Amino acid sequence: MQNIKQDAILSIKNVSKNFPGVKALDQVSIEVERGTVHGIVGENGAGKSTLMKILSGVHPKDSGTIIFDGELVENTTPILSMKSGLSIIYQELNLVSTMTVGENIFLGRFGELGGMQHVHEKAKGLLESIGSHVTTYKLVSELSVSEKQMVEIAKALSFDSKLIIMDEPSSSLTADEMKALVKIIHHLKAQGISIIYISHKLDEIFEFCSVVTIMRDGHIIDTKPINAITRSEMITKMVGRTIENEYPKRPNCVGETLMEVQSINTKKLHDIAFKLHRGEILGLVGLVGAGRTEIVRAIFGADRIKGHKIIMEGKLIKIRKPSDAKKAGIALVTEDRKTQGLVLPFSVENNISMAILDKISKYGFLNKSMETEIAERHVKSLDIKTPSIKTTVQNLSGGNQQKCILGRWLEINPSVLILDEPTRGIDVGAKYEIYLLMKQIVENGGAIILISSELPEVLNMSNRVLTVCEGRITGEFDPKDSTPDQIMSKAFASERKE
Amino acid sequence: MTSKYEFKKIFESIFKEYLILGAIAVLVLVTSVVQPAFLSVGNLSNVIRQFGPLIMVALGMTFVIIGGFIDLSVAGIISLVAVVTVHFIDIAGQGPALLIGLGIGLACGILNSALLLTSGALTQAEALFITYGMSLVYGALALIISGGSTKHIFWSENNTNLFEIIGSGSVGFFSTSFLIFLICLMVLYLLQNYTYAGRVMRLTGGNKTAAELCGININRSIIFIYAISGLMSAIGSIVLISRVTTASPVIGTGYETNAILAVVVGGTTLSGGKGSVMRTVLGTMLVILLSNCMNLLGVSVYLQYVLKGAILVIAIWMDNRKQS
Amino acid sequence: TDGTATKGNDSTSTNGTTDAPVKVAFIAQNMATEAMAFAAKEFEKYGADYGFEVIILDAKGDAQINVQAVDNAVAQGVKAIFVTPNDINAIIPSLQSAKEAGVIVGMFSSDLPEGNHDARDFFVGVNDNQAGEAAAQAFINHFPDGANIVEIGGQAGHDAQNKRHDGFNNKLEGTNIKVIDYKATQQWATDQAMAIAEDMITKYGSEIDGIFCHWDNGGTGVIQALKAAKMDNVYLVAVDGCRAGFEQVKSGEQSVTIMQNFSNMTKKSLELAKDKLDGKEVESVNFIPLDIVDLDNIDTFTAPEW
Amino acid sequence: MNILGYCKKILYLVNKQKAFLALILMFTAMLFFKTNFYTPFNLINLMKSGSVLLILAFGITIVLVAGGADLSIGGVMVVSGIVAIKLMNVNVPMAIAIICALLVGVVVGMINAFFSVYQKTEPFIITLGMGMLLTGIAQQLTDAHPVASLNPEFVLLSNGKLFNQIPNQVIVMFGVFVLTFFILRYTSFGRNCYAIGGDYEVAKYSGINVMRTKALAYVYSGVIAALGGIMLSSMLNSGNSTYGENTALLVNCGVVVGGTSFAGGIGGAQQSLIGLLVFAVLQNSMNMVGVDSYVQLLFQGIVTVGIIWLDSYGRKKRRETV
Ligand SMILES: Nc1ncnc2c1ncn2[C@@H]1O[C@H](COP(=O)(O)OP(=O)(O)OP(=O)(O)O)[C@@H](O)[C@H]1O
Ligand SMILES: Nc1ncnc2c1ncn2[C@@H]1O[C@H](COP(=O)(O)OP(=O)(O)OP(=O)(O)O)[C@@H](O)[C@H]1O
Ligand SMILES: [Mg+2]
Ligand SMILES: [Mg+2]
Repeated sequence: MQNIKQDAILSIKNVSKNFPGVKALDQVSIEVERGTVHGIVGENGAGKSTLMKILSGVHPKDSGTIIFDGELVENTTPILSMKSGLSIIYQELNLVSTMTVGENIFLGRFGELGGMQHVHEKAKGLLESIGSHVTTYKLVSELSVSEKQMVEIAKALSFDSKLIIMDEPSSSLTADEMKALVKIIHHLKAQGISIIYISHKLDEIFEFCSVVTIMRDGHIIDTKPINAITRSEMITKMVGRTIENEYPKRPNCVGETLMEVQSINTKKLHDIAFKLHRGEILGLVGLVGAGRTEIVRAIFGADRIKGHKIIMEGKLIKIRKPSDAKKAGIALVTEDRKTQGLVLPFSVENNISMAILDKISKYGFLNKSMETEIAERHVKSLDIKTPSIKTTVQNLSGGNQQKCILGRWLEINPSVLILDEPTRGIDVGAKYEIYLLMKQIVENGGAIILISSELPEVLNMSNRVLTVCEGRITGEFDPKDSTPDQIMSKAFASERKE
Repeated sequence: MTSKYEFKKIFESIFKEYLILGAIAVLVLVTSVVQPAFLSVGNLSNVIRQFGPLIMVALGMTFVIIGGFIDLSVAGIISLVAVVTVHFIDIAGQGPALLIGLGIGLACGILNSALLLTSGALTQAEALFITYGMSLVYGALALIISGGSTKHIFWSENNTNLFEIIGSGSVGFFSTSFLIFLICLMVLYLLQNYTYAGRVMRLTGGNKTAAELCGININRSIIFIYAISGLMSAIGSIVLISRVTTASPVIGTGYETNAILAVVVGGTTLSGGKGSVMRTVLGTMLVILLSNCMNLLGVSVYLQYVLKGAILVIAIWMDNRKQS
Repeated sequence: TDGTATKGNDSTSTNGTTDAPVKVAFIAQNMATEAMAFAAKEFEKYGADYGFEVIILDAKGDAQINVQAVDNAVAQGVKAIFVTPNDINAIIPSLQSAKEAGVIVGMFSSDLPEGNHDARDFFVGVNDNQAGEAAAQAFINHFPDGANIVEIGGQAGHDAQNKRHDGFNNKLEGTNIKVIDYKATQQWATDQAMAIAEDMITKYGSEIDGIFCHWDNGGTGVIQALKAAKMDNVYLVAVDGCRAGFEQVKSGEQSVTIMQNFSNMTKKSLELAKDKLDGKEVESVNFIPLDIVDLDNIDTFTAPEW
Repeated sequence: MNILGYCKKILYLVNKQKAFLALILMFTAMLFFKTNFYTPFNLINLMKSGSVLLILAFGITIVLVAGGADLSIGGVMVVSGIVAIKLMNVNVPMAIAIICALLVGVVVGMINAFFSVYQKTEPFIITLGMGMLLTGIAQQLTDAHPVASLNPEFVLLSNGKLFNQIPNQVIVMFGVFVLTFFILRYTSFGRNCYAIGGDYEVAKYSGINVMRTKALAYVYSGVIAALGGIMLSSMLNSGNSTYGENTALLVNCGVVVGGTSFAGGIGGAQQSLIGLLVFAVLQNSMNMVGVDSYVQLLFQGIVTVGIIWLDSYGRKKRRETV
């Protein structure tokens, strides 16, 4: 334990972090050497961002020690960590959209600079040093995503950082911008600044990281010098887990075509077309931002789009708004429970009955006993753990909240159930119950579209998998005959053919 | 043993939920000790009559606030309805005049919602200022129609006994205005808790996005919300002019703030989705009782303002603390 | 622009030979009150008789806008302004500058405080103090053996309300008429007057011999409260003499209304302004007598139009 | 090309600034009426008549930018004016009386901040209650009678004229405008307010002391409202509880019409200036043209609704194109 390497800028030891229902980090230890670019890879939800947020002081850690630049870090805050020389470019952009570029770079530090004039001058210098020519007086809300990204990088540089964490900085950069970023990274490295680089684009990892750490499910799987690992090894380590009893036996009852989707085209999506069969679970795999959510929102009529076709049981149907989809027997469980699914101040009962209000009302009056009956039935059959159906849904755990939403949609007897990240933030037990439920639905003749960032989940549950990359469907797999590596290589953005 | 424990728990939860009941109890207790006349039948029926106009407006406002919006135009609607109703007694007779008044209230409410929907102004702040502007418009119309002068109901050549019945008549033990209140409360309670429309209005304030993704028509709900507010303001206005037998073009002044306060003090939160008409009844009761009791206790009218402000601030603050 | 009156009207000639009517302004303290709306109408009606074109400006019940209205009238190049102040102190500085600009300033209905009379040329109106006193006198006359009176005020802080209150109470001082309670309303709102009356009836019951309500339309509410309590022996006095008060007296529901004659006030104001324009000296203080109207003498008065 | 660019930019700004457009329209319309609108005397009056409300507006602009709301300003204005006059009338020197009156604003600002910032109570409703309470205090202090100042110098504070032309209160108003403009634009406190109103969480993570900054905004609004009250009482030479009745909503409405967002993060002193000027010019010009006072009220309502409607509609369109 004594032999902390003198040249380690950051050493993380046995750090753990629990979120309600999720063990996001479990005894994680990493050492980052001075002046290196340290890559971290791992599936969605592996815990990469969480670890970085603990380093920067956004989240407190539950246990473990962190030593940064030779000093023990306790009770840090974002600003303290930045001032101590550790800055971070968050995965979700961390800018005030109503303010200018220059101000965002020096947010909270105007006083130290002596006047707004200096703010813009310095900001301009910083941006130019990374090859960006954004006017510093422009509002952030007027920037493109990649321009915003550059602003974030400039912001990190504006501190005299010894270590810069980049959490998926390249996910939205153009090729030119990416080149500039690579240059910057080399430049920083030359100055002795260390970098933690998180990315799903494995090419980048190989291009300029000297060490790579692979994470999965809150654990560190391995840390290796980059020249000691191959690409396929890396993917295997990222996704390859063999867990027997986490999933029920895959249902096998695929029948004739139930729904056909043709030519969905939006700014983000290109020529999306696929078929869904009766009794089938269709998995959509892709990276964050690949466009999976947009596809299902388009099908469900949640976003207004034109020119697409949806054919249900051979009949062309028009879906302009969610109620049309509901009528056609399509249900959507959204990815963001809190903002798009639940009505937090409502009771469990009222949340469950939301989609069938019109069915349980007669002459405008709600049949409350029927509502209660339905709610109780779902609470029982889905085993929702709640003191009573009158309890405010806010007070339930994530898994039980999710089950309420599932119950809501099961009640309309959907022929197509779309599940967008149905198990996000849910513990293993509850997950299993949800899987059983899915099985039951398809066995009863329904069909499911499953979006999940957990590859094993998709692989174990689906009868067929489509990979989505940058708004296009890039591949179709039978999960029984394909390896995770094959599938992921179609999902990774850097693998696209021009 | 358990029943005792449960009783305590129920009591606690009621008290926590309805902190305001405690405030009302204290107020009633103190006043009736100092001034026994407070508990006289005469005074209680006075309180009920005074309650009349404000409660109507506040009940309507409850729907608006639960729906996640706010309505400052009620003051203007009350004045406009008052003026128009009295104006039409001579022209069309009392029954039609009354219906015209109610229709105007409804129309004003629908116009408000149309402005919000067409401009996509679906935040509370936008609603605040649009309805404020509309309040000026309705108030101005009231002044223009009346020429600025107050008109008394009994100046009319037509029969006005309908208004006399509403204002000062009674059915059995209850005054007519109390019966109107009971009917409105019952209808609105049913509407809020037992109908599709009521649930959807609540959903509008609870989570618009989620409701829309469940295939619910939010726009229709918003129209409905403001229509109720407009209609209830009109009913309040008619109860008010019947009570005082005169319609001044500025008769609605101050009703918007008092109604909002009554709703919020009752425990319906401005963030939407939560609350009930029953709470508003309690909130209005507190607001009305506060001035009744202070008048009886001989508190000077200036100090009344101070105390009223202080009690409201504290009530809202306590409610806020309880929730967080 | 036509180049007239960059600073008041001193640049224009006042020879009065032109046929165009002379522009004057009536500044109402609040056009949303019937008294002011009526007064404004009277000004418009009689203005032409004196060769004036009267523009009406509304202070909307706000002392600040009242001042702005004075400035605005001066900017419009009027020859004379008739002002009803929301706040008699507040209006003084603006009137001074109006006078400096050569505009004739007439106070209407309320006068400036003592010592500031040089900020205006003349005052026409009833004395609200006197209105209060007259109301007190009515009680003194009616109750030689003393009585308990409840006073219900107008808008707290309003000038007329304050003066009526002060005049009433000063006059009663030392008499056997006792004011047992006093409450002012927050606006001149009938329902507020009614609620106060109801509460007072609860509190004092039959102890109440008389009620002084500061305005007739408030009195309407008091009458409703009395009716509901079946108290028909209460002596109700109110101020204004508007149509409501007049008819309430006629029907016996109200005992006395203290009548302000706005038509006469208007005509007098216009007349004084004309005299002043013609260079004549005018009387500084012109009270239009208040009429105490009760059932006995009501037939001697013409019914008011407002 | 360059000129075209400038034209485009101006058009863009005008389109974004509906209130400015309204202002321009009104000024243009007044060219077609034969009135004394365009006389220096009237234009100075125009500024003078709007100045107290403008002063208050600049105060709340900072609160709104920081994502708060302050409806207590009417009450503060009234109480501070009364306090100043009452103190002077018991022979307290004017300077000290004024400082005490300003302290009223500080105290109210701190109370508002306590409730709405530290206790996270809905600012809209809590400051509304505070405003009511303050009106009561004003009545209590004065027995609901106007109090006139006995100190002859006090009147000059507002009514004295620079170069015998421009009333002091207009100068004070411009002073507060410049101060607020400067604070919001060039100080870290001001920029932090924008950050907090724009995104509370991001501001917090950037190390801004969000609570203290927001609290300070409330105090600023309180002090400026108190200053407005002093200028008003000096202008009117009198303090009275009735002065502040509709002030709070009127000023907030003007500020919002000017383009400062009630949701925070957007706006500024210059916008508030325009927003309140819309109403001042509207009233002045309608008086000049001789519009009936009830119809004036109607127009005021229509203009308010119109501008806010257009703004919201513009935002909706922008949302839909994204
Ligand atoms: N604030 C939070 N509250 C609850 N759970 C959280 C929170 N933040 C993250 N999690 C959960 O912690 C786990 C790790 O998430 P994290 O964001 O660290 O993953 P990641 O490796 O960064 O994934 P990605 O590649 O998608 O960015 C996930 O299961 C996530 O749902
Ligand atoms: N919360 C958000 N805020 C801003 N942009 C977002 C957000 N969520 C998604 N996006 C953007 O929208 C686009 C499409 O994302 P979408 O959610 O459809 O992808 P997805 O494949 O479903 O990803 P996920 O794994 O997150 O569900 C992406 O460019 C993404 O950056
Ligand atoms: Mg992440
Ligand atoms: Mg998604």
